[in-house]
Formats: sequence, C-alpha cells, structure tokens
Amino acid sequence: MSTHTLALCRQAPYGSALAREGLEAVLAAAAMDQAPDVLFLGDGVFQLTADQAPQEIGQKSLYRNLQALPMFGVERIYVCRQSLADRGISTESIAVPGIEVELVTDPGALLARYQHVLSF
Amino acid sequence: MSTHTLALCRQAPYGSALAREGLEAVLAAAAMDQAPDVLFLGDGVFQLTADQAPQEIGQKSLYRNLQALPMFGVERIYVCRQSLADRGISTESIAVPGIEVELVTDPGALLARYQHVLSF
Amino acid sequence: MALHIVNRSPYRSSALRDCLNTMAEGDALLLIEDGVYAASASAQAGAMPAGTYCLGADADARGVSVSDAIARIDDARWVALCVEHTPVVSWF
Amino acid sequence: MALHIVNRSPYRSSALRDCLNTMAEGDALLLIEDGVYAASASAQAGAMPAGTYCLGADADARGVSVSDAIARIDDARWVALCVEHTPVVSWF
Amino acid sequence: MKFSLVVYSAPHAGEAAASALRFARAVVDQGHELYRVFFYADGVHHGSALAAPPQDEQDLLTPWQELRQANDVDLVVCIAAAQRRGVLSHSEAERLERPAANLADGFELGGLGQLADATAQSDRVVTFGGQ
Amino acid sequence: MKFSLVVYSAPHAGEAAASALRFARAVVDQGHELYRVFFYADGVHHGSALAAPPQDEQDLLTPWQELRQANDVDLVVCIAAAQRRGVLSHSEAERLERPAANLADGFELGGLGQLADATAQSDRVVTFGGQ
Repeated sequence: MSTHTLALCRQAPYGSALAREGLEAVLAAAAMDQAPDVLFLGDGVFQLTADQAPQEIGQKSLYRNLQALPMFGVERIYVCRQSLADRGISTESIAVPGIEVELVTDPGALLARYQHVLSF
Repeated sequence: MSTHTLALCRQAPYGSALAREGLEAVLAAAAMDQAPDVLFLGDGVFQLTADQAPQEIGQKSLYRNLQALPMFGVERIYVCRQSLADRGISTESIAVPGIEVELVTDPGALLARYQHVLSF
Repeated sequence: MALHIVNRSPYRSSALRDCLNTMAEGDALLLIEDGVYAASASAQAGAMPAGTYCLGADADARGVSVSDAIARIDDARWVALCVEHTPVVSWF
Repeated sequence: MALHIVNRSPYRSSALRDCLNTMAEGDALLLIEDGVYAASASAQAGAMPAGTYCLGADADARGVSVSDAIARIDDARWVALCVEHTPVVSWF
Repeated sequence: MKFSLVVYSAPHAGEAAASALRFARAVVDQGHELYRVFFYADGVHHGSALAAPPQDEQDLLTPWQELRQANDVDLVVCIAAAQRRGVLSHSEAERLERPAANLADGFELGGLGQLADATAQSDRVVTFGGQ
Repeated sequence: MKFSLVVYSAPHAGEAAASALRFARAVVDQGHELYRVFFYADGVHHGSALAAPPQDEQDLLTPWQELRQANDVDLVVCIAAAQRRGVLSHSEAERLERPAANLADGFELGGLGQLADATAQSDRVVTFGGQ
C-alpha cells in the first residue's frame, strides 16, 4: 500500500471482524514493504486499549496483532484526539510497545496527505 | 407467532436486507394464521414512506410487501410517534392502504403486553 | 417486566438510545458485545438506569472496567435473567 | 480535496457525524444508500456542508425528496467526482 | 423452561454468532430445553459445511452439531434466505442447477413457518443480530 | 484513469454489494479502467457459485462475471477471509478436507498482497462497506 495509503480504522475490536481483518491487511502490506500509515478514529481507538482478554469469548487478542506492527516496520500510528476524549480514554492508557502514538487534532488535514484511504 | 408476539421493525428499507426479511417473516406467520402484531420504530418507520422506487438500485418495492399485510389479516400496525417526529415525517404521509396506523407514544408499555418480541 | 439486550457501541449506533427511549419502569437492561462500552466506569455509565447488567466476558475481552453501578454477570446469570423477564428484546 | 462517501442513516449510525467532524474545508460529501436520509428536505439537510451530493437512485428508492441545497447526481457523475477528488474516503 | 433462538448474523462477521453459541450452551447447562435455533438472514451461513477457520480461531460449526447431538436441538436454516446466499442441500443444489451442495450435517433447511412455530412452542425466544 | 474497488459486504445482506456493482459498471462505462475488485471480509461471499436468488431478485454473480469477460477485470477473493467463511476453490476444498468447492468461475482466490498491489497500481481505490 505504501505511504501513499492511509488505513482508517474505525471499528471496535471483536464486535466486527473488520477490526481484525483491517489490521491483517495492514500487516500483510507492511510485510511486502508497502506499509500504509494508520489512523485510529471513532470506535477504532478501542483497539488500542490494553488489558484486552478475549479468550472467554473465543477470540484472540487484537492488541497482540497491534504489537506485531513494529516488527513489520510500522513504528508510528496516528490516533484521533477527539475520539479518545469522547470515550473518556486517557492518552496514557493507549501505549503500544515499540510504537509512537501521534495524536491528531485535525484528522481531515491528515487524510488530505494521502492518495488512497482504505477504510476498515 | 400469534398475537403473543410483536415484530419490532427497526431497519430502514433497502440498506439492510433484514427490513425485507422481517416483513417476509411476518407475512409467512400471518399466512399460517399466526400473525404477530407489528411495531415500526426508529429507522423502521422509513419502511412506511410512500413513493419508494427502488427499481434503479435493483430491488423490489418494500412498500408493496407492506400492502400485502391486509390480505393476510394484518389490518393494523403500530408506529412510534417519536420516531416519526425525529425524522421529520408527518403522520399523514405514512398511510398504507387497508391498514390502520396506530401511533404509539409509549412503546415500552406496548412491548410489555407480549410474551415474545422478535427484533428485525 | 422486559429484558432488553443491547450489543452495539453507544458511540456508533442508535441501538442503546432507541432502547433507553423505549424501556419501561422496572425493565432490565443487559449490555453485551460492543454494548459493554456503555458500562465503562470512564464513560457514560452514569446515565444507565437501575437494573443494568453487563456481560463480564465481553467487558473483559475489551479491557472495559465496569462501573460499580452496573452488575457484572456470567452466561448462567444471563439465562436466568431471560427466565425472570418477559419479553426479551434485542437491540442491534 | 477529498471525496467522502457516507452510506449509513444519520439516525442510526455515527458514520455521518464522524465524517463531518473529519472533513476539511473544500472537501466534497456524497450521500449514498441509507446516507441519503441526511439529504431529505424534511430532515437535517440544512446542516450539510457546501459541496454535498446525493445519489439520485438511492433517494428515489427510498422516496426521499432531496433538499434544494444538495446536488442530486447519477452514477456517471459519481465516477466523475471520484476522478476529481483524492483521496476517496468511505464511511460506513 | 423452553427456549428458542433466532440468529441473523454470519459466523466470523462479528461477535453475535459466538454470543448465540455461548448462550445456547448456557441454556442447556442450566437445565433448560433448547427447542430450536432458527438461522435467518446472514445467519444462514452457519449451515455451511465449507467454513475452514484457521486452527487458532474459533470453530463455529462443530459446537452446534455437538449441541444438536447431545440435546436434540433443531438447527433450522431458512430455506429462502439460504438460497439467496448460497447455502444449499443436495436436493436444492440439484433443483436449482447449482454445481455443489454445502449444507452441513445436523442442519436442516426449513420454511419461515418453523420460526412461527418456534415462537408458539417456546417460553422464551432470544434474537441474535447485528453484524 | 485506473480504478480498483474493495468490497466488504456480502451480496443480499444490504445495499453495498449492489452499489459496488453499479459503480463498477459506471467506471467502465465512463471509459476508465477497472483494474481489480478485491472482495474482503464478508464480501468474499460474492465468489460463491451457489447463490440462487429468486428470479425476481437481483443476480449479483453473473454481472460480475460479465464485467470480467468484457473488461478483463481481476475479481480477487481474499483467500484467508474466504476460508473462514466457506468460499473454497477445488484445490482449497481438497487441501482443507471439505466436502465441496463453491468458488464461482471468473473469481480467483488471492492473498492480501493483491490488495496492496491494487492500491499501488491504481489512481483511485473506493471501498464498499457496511452491511
């Protein structure tokens, strides 16, 4: 996908398979040296909360998938600041090891930098 | 389903197949002399707007399915008054031939009358 | 008294709002799947009515810390709630 | 300038709100499928930004009378809007 | 008490399919009768014998078949909804001239009358919808 | 201009599948190139050869096959998403020991690399999601 592409992740984890499948698409592209940039917005910011323990509902941790991003060269993610605030999530609580979180106050300006935006 | 059952229809037509499939379930039950009562609430009230012309999007008119209800003995439907108001729909504009529209101001009290509520 | 079950995120879907607007006095509300975000201590849990329950497995899955005002339940209690209430109404 | 495409009902989903909160000055907005309810003359079309379009086929399907402030377009013009804008962003 | 479930969601689309299975197990574990599960709308994909999730992901077919074996639960896939979506028995595949059948063992195709019957026969009906 | 589409929605679930088809036709009708349609998530059900909607409902399989024939469009079904959901080629059905195959003619199974390639090769990528 390359840095001409932004992956826009708006799904909460587990409730929709597209949260996981979006992340898989990002990882697959990154493995081909075409890592897109990634923006978490809306309920997508819930993917970043630690302490996810989905074993009892029969799923694997999506947070673990996120932690694979740096291995594939994705070392920075964009996160919508307003989406966090709307959900009462503190910026401290969304750290992902090995990934720099860049808070975005104007997501529209960020989108404008890309040729392609893939929504997940 | 019988009158112990209420079909709660909350889907706008066409955007979700469950609008049509919900109505098909109601018609099928009615054909077996087990017609449920039906409440349109939320975006479900959009099913009742006339002038639906979905040919160009490759679908059949859902409004036509509604018009089949009286043939199967469903001669009254419940419609949430607040849902209409929220969407700027006048009560006059939602007539279905052969069906009495009963506006409901307290849908919670209506639900309480039934043993089963099937959500569509 | 009815049991209402909501499985959608309150931030993304109107399901919870539609449900709350419809609930009668004394009805119970169960938050499951993405609905548990409404039970979060850090979110809008204060607006939930008395008699609100939250499926513990779904809260744990998402790392949601459930508000003290809301009862965490397991699947067995979910079934019991269905036995104790009628009708059972799903909002999705 | 981006083209944003919204296909969900404004009453049911946060898609339109999330999109409006994200749109930059000069971006275009296209309402399709259940998104066309936001283009209704009787509804909240007044809140739509300049440069809002509505897919005519979807409005006709639903019997939605499109506000004068919003441009009704056909599928050919939809493609042209995609050609004229970059990126194309779908909200669902 | 006698329960029936109605499932609108496909497996592996969201969580609703997994929730329905967990609830079904809890119903029988609590000593209640599970009379029928009616798969409707996208839920008909539950009846596909071809789903092959990776080893480390949840299997949402075998547990239903086991539940049926152990507790005599009706697993009914709506025939009209299934035709649209490509879930076919051998006889349906032949009748509709499709190249293969994919309805899994333990599931049966049935009409919407089976949904009406389930509501008439059951003390509680719980619907599982959404993505 | 070169377009690619990404489709997340199953046919007959909502309107997104029909919208994608209409848009695809309009792209080629306007003289543009449609490079690839990538079916992902529930969109993989597009590749099922078993769907049999009633005569008076929209066929969402043949028109894609015709579009491919006439315009050399790649119709790629994500292999990982398709396995989970039961859309299998003959070789996949054999490898995974499933009783039948259902991948329709004109569709090919492919990896997520084909999505990355589509974004790299195309001037515009439009996603069709939601129910």
